[in-house]
Amino acid sequence: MQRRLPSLALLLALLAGWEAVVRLAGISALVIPAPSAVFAVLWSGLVTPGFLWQHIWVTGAETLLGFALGCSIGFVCGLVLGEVEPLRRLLWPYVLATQVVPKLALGPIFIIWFGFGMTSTVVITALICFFPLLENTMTGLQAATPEKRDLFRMLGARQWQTLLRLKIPSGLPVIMAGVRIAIVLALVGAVVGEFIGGSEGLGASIIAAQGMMDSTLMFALFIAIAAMGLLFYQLTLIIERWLLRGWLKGTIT
Amino acid sequence: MQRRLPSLALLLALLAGWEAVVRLAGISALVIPAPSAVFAVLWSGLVTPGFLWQHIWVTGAETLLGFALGCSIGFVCGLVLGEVEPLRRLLWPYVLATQVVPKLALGPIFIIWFGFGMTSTVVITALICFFPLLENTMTGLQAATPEKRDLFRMLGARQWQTLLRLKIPSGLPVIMAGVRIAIVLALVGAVVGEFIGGSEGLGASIIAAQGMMDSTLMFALFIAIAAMGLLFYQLTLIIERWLLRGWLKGTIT
Amino acid sequence: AQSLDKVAVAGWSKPISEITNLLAEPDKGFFKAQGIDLGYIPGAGGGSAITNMLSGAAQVAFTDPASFYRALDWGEKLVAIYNIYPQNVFNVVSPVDRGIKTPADLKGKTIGVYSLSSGTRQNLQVLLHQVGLTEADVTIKVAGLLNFAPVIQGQVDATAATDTGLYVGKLKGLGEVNVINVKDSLNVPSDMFVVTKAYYNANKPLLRRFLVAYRDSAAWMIAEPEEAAKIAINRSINGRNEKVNLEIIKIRNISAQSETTKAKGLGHFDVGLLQKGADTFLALGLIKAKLEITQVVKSDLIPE
Amino acid sequence: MSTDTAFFSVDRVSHAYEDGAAVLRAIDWSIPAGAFHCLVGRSGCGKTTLLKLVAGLVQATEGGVRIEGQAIQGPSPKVGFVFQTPALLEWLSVIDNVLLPISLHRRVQVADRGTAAELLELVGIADLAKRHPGQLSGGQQSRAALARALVTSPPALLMDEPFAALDAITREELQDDLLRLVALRRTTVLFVTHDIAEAVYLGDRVAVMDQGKIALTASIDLAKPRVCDCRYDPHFTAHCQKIRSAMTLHTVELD
Amino acid sequence: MSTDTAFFSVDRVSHAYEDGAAVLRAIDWSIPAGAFHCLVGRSGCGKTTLLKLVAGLVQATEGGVRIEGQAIQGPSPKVGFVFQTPALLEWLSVIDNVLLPISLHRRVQVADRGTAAELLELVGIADLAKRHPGQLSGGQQSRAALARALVTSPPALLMDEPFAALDAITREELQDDLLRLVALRRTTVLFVTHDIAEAVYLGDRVAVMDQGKIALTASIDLAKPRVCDCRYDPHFTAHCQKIRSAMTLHTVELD
Ligand SMILES: Nc1ncnc2c1ncn2[C@@H]1O[C@H](COP(=O)(O)OP(=O)(O)OP(=O)(O)O)[C@@H](O)[C@H]1O
Ligand SMILES: Nc1ncnc2c1ncn2[C@@H]1O[C@H](COP(=O)(O)OP(=O)(O)OP(=O)(O)O)[C@@H](O)[C@H]1O
Ligand SMILES: [Mg+2]
Ligand SMILES: [Mg+2]
Repeated sequence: MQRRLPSLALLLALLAGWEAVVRLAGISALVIPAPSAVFAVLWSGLVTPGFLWQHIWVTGAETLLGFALGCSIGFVCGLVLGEVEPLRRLLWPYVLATQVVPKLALGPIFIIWFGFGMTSTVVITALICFFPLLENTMTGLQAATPEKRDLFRMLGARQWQTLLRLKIPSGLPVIMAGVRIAIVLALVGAVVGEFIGGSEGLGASIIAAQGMMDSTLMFALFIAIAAMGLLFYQLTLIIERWLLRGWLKGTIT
Repeated sequence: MQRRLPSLALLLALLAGWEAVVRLAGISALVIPAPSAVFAVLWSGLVTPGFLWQHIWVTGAETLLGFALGCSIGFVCGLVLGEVEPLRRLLWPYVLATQVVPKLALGPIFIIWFGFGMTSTVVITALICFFPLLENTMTGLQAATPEKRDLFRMLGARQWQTLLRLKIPSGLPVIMAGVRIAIVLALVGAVVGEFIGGSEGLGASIIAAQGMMDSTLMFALFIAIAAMGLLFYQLTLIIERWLLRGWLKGTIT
Repeated sequence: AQSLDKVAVAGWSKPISEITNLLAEPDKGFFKAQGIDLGYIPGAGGGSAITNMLSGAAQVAFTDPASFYRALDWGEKLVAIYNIYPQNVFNVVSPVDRGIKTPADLKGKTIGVYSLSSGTRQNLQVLLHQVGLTEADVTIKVAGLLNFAPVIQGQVDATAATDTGLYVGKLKGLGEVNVINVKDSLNVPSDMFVVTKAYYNANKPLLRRFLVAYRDSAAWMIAEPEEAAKIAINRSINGRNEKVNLEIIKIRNISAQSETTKAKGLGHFDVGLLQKGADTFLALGLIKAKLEITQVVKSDLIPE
Repeated sequence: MSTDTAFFSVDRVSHAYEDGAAVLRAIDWSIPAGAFHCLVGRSGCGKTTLLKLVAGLVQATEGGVRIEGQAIQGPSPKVGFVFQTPALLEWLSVIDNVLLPISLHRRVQVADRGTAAELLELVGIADLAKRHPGQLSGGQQSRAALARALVTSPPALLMDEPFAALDAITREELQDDLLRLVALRRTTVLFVTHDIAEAVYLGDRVAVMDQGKIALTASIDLAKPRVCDCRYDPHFTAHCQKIRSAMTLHTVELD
Repeated sequence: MSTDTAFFSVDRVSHAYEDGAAVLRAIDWSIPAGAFHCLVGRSGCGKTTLLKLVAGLVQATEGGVRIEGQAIQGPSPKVGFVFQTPALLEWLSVIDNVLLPISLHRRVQVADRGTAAELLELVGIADLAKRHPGQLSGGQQSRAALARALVTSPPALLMDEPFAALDAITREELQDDLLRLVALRRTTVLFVTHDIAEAVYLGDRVAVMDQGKIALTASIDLAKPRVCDCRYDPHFTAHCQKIRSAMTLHTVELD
C-alpha cells in the first residue's frame, strides 16, 4: 500500500486539477464533465442502485473468455508456426490479414458465423488479443542458447520435449510479456465487440451514453473499464510471478 | 517467389471456395459480396480511375507517422520506466489506463483536443501502438545476463551506457517483436481513427461505404488494408534483419 | 400453452429508451398476445439493420428510408410494411450568433455530422438539395455522437442532429440555437419496418399479427408515456433518468403520428413523400436507378 | 582403420565451418568398446568440433562416424556428453537438472532420485541439490553437469574438459571416481582435456591434435587400476614429456 | 593489517548470500601496490565471492575493502576484472569486444586499435579479430576476455581463473606474457586459480582459502623475473607441496 501512495497522490492531484479547470473555465459538461459529477454517477452505478454491475459482469466475462481463447490459440499457433517453418510461410499472410482488417467492420460476417450476443464479442476479443502472444511466443522460442539445444539433442529429446522443457521455459519471460499485452487488448476487444453488436456490457453502455450525450456517464464507464484493466493486469502479474518463480531463483541482480 | 507459392495457391483456393459459396448459397451481396465483384471494384480503385490511391496514401501516412511516434514514445518510456523503478510505480496505472480506455469512444474528445483531421488519427494510432513496444522493451531490458551486467559495472559504464550498449542490444530480439506487433496495431489504429473523425483514408472510406451499404467496396477496402499491412510488416522484418545482423553471426543453429 | 412464432427485429440502435414499446415486451406482452416471441437484434445504423436481417439473424428490419432505398438500389428484393415514424426527425442546429436561419444560410459553413454513414449526413444532403446546394458548398466534419460539443466549442458552425439529440443537447446546456427542421423542406419518414419480399409473401398472416402487436405497443406508449418512461429505466440501456425518458418518449410519440396516420391509422405511408425522397436520392446520386415506390411499399398488412 | 570391436570409428572425417577454413582434416580414429581415450591439443585446434562430430551434433563435411558399425545420422541415445560449458537449465534445481536425462524419457522414480543423490555425493555437491544453478560456483556448476551426464549410465561418454573449472584436489578425486565408475560400467570414453598429466593419468591411449590433424597417438602402458602414486612414476613423466613435445613441436615448426 | 602502501586492504570482511550460510568469514588481506598475489582453494570455497567483493561488485555483510586507503563504494575505474566466464558480447566482433572498455569512455582512436590488435596477437588470436564470439572455441573466448581486461592498462587486475580453459602450453606462454606485462606496468594483481603450480609460478604471495577463511599465506621467495625453468627448482616443488597440503588438510580434518 505504502508503495502505491505516490501514484494515488498523483491521481488526487490530477483529479483536483481537472475539477478546478472544469469549474473555473466553465467548460460544458458535454465537453468534459467535472470529476465530482463523474464520481456521483459512478457511485450510483456501483452502490445504489448499482446498475453498472450487470454490465461489468458481462464485459468481464467476455474479456476473460476471449483472453483465455485468444491466448491459448495465440500460444499454440506460436508454437506450431515457430516450429514448423513451411507452415509459417504458408499461413503467416493470413494471420497478418486477420489482424489488420478492422474488426469493427467485420461485424456482419461475425453475426452470420457466430450469431448475436456474447459469442461474437468473445470471438472478436480472442482475435484481437491473440497476435501479441503469437509474436512473443515465436520470438521467445528463439531464446534458448545453442548449447542448451545441443544438450537436448544429445539427450534424445523429441521435438515436443525440447519445446516443452527447453524452449518454452527459456522464452517464458518474453511469452509473459505477450500475455500482459494480450490482457490489455482483450479488454479493448470486448468493449469494441460490444460497440458492434452488444446490447449489454460497458461497451454497449458507452455507445448508449454517447447517444444520450451523457459525457458524465461515459467518463464513469471509462473509469470502470480502466479499473477492470488494472485489476486484470495485476492478476496476470501474479500468475506470471508464480510461473517464473523457478526462473527468479539465483539470478544475482 | 518460389517459397511463396503454397501460400498463393491457398489464397486462390480460398477465393474460389468463397466465390462458390456466395454463388451457390445465394448470399446477398449486401452481406458478403463475391470475390469477383470485389476484385472488379479493387481494379477500378487501383487502376482506372484509381480513386483508392488518395485514401491509401492518407492511411499509409497516418499509420507510419503514428507508428513512428508511438514506437519512439513506447521505446523511450520502456527505457525510462524499465530503469527507474519509482517512476514505474508512479506512472504504470496511468499507462494502463490509456490503453484500456477505448479509443473509439475517446474519439470525440480527441477531436475537441486535437482538432479534426490527421492529428487526431495520428495520436490515436500512436496511443494504440505504443504499448506493445513499452512492454517488450521493459521485458527485453531484463535479458542481459548478470555476468554481463557485472562486466559493465566493472568497466565503470554509466547507467545510460549500460542501457545503450548492453541492455538494448541484449533485448533487441524482444524489442523487435514489440515493433512487429506495433506496426500491425498502428494500421488498425489509423483505420479506427478514421472511423471516428476522418473524412479521407481507407477507414473513412469504409464508413462511407457502410453508409452506402456498399459491401463490395468495403471488402475491397479490407483487401487494400490487408495488403498494406503485409507490406509494412515485411518492411519491419527487413529493418529487423539489418539491426540484428550482429546478433545472428556465430549463433550455430 | 400454444407455441409462439419467433420474430426478431433488427434495429438500427442498441436497446434505447425511444423504442421502449419494443423493450417493454416482457412487461406488457403485446406480441405474446399475438402469439409472437419477439427478439431484438441491436445494430449500428439503418444499414446494419438491413444487413442483419438479410444475414438471417432477424426477420424484420427497423430501418430508415435511406437504407431502404440503397438496399433496393443494390438489387435486394425488399418491401416496407409499416411506417414507424412518419415524421422526419432530423434537423440542423446552430448557435443563434451564427445567423443560420434557413437552409440557404448554410452555404459556405462548416457542419458536423455523426458519421459519414449516418442519417444526419443524408438528411443534411436532402436539406441542401431542396435549396439547390450540394455537399460541395459546405464543409462536412465528422463529429461523432457528441456532436454538440464541437458546436459549443465553436469548431463547427452548425451540426446536423435529430429531435431527441437536440433535446438532450439542450439539457446539457446547449444554449440559444436556431433549428432548421428537415421536415419543413421534405418530410420523408424517419423509420419503417422492412422485410424481404420472400418473407413477406410467405408469412403474411404472421406479419399481420406482428404489426397488430406493434401498433398496440405504439398506441400504448402514446397513451401511457409515464408508464413507458418507468419501464425504460430497467429495459433500456440508456434510460436511467425517468424524466428524460418521458420527454424522449413524448418526442417519439409525436413523430409516430402524422396527418396520414391520423386519417388512416398508425403505420400508414404517404407514398408520395417516399417517392419524392427516392427521387431526391437519385438526383443527389445516392442511388443509381429510379425506384417505383408503389412497388415496394405494401400497406395491406397494416392493421385497421 | 576401423575394426569390428570398435565402438566409435571415425573415418577420414573433415570439417569446415560455413565461413572458414578447414577445422578438421581427414581424422581417422577408432575407439574400442570399454576403452578410455584422451584427446589433448592446443586451444582452438578442433577438439570440441571433433567431439561434437562424433556425437552427431555437427555434420562432417567429408567422411563419417560409425557407432558399433552403424553410420550415425544424429545424436545417439548410447552416448552421454559433457559440454565445455555446464549448460544447466536455470529454472530447475540442481537435482532436477541431474535428473533431466531420465525425466525426458520416463517418469522419475524414487530409485532415480537415489542415483542422482549418490552422483551428487560423488561429485561433492550433495548439500546443494535443492539450489538453482545461478546459486552455484563455477566449479560446482561443472560438477552438476558431470553428474547429469552420468545419471543414465550411458555405454559411451564424450567429455569436453569436464574438470577444467576444478581445483587440483577435487579434480584428482573426481579422476579416480570417474575411472572407477567407467571401469565398473565398462563405459567407452573419449575425454578432451588440456591438462597433459590428466590425459596420461586417465587414458589408455592419448591423442594429440594439432590444427585439425592428429599429430600423435600414444598408448599409455601404466598399470590399471591407476592410483594417485603413479603420477610420480618415471613412465608417467616420460609419457607427459612426449606428449608435451608433440604439442610444442608444431609451434616450433611455425616460428 | 592494512598498511599505507597497500593497494587493496580487506578488513575483516564477511559475506553471506541471501539464503545461505556465511561464504566468507572475517577475511583480512592486504595487497601492496605492484604485488602479484594468488588465491587458491577448493571449488566452492569462496574465491569468486572474495574477488567480486574486492572489486566492489558484491557488498560485504561485515567489514570493508579499501583501495589506496579509500573505502570502496562500488567498482573502481582503477581495477580491471577477468571473470570466470568470458562474458563477451555476442553482437560485437572480437576486436570490438576488446575495445569495449575504451569505447565506453571515449572515442576509439587508431592507436587504441593498435593496442587491441597487439593484445590479440599476445593472446594468440590476432587472426580471429573480426569473428564474433559464437565463432570462437572456449579457450579463444577466454583469451579474448583477457585481452579486454588488459586493453586499458588498469593499475590493478582481479583475475578469476583466466587460464582455466587453456591448454598447458598456451597457458605457460600467457603466464610469462602476463608476468612481463604487469612488471612493466607495475600492476597490482589478485589472481584466482585452481592450479597450484600456476599460483606458485606467478605469485609473490599465495593464499589458500578454505571454507571462506584464509587457511594459509605463503611468500614465494623465487627469483624474479621467473623463467620456465624455475618450475623444476626444488624450492618451487616445496612451495607447491606446502600449499597442496594446506588444501588437503581440511578435508582430512573433516573426514
Ligand atoms: N547466488 C548465490 N546464492 C547462494 N549461494 C551462492 C551464490 N553464489 C555462490 N554461492 C555459494 O557460495 C560459495 C562460494 O562460491 P564462489 O563462487 O565464491 O566459489 P569459488 O571459490 O569461486 O568456486 P569455484 O572454484 O568453483 O569457482 C559456494 O559454496 C556457492 O555454492
Ligand atoms: N561457429 C564457428 N564458426 C567458425 N569457426 C569456428 C566456429 N566454432 C569454432 N570455430 C573455429 O574452429 C576451431 C576449432 O574450434 P574448437 O572449438 O573445436 O576448438 P577446441 O580445440 O575445442 O579449443 P578449446 O580448447 O579452446 O576449447 C577454432 O579455431 C575456432 O575458432
Ligand atoms: Mg573446446
Ligand atoms: Mg569461482
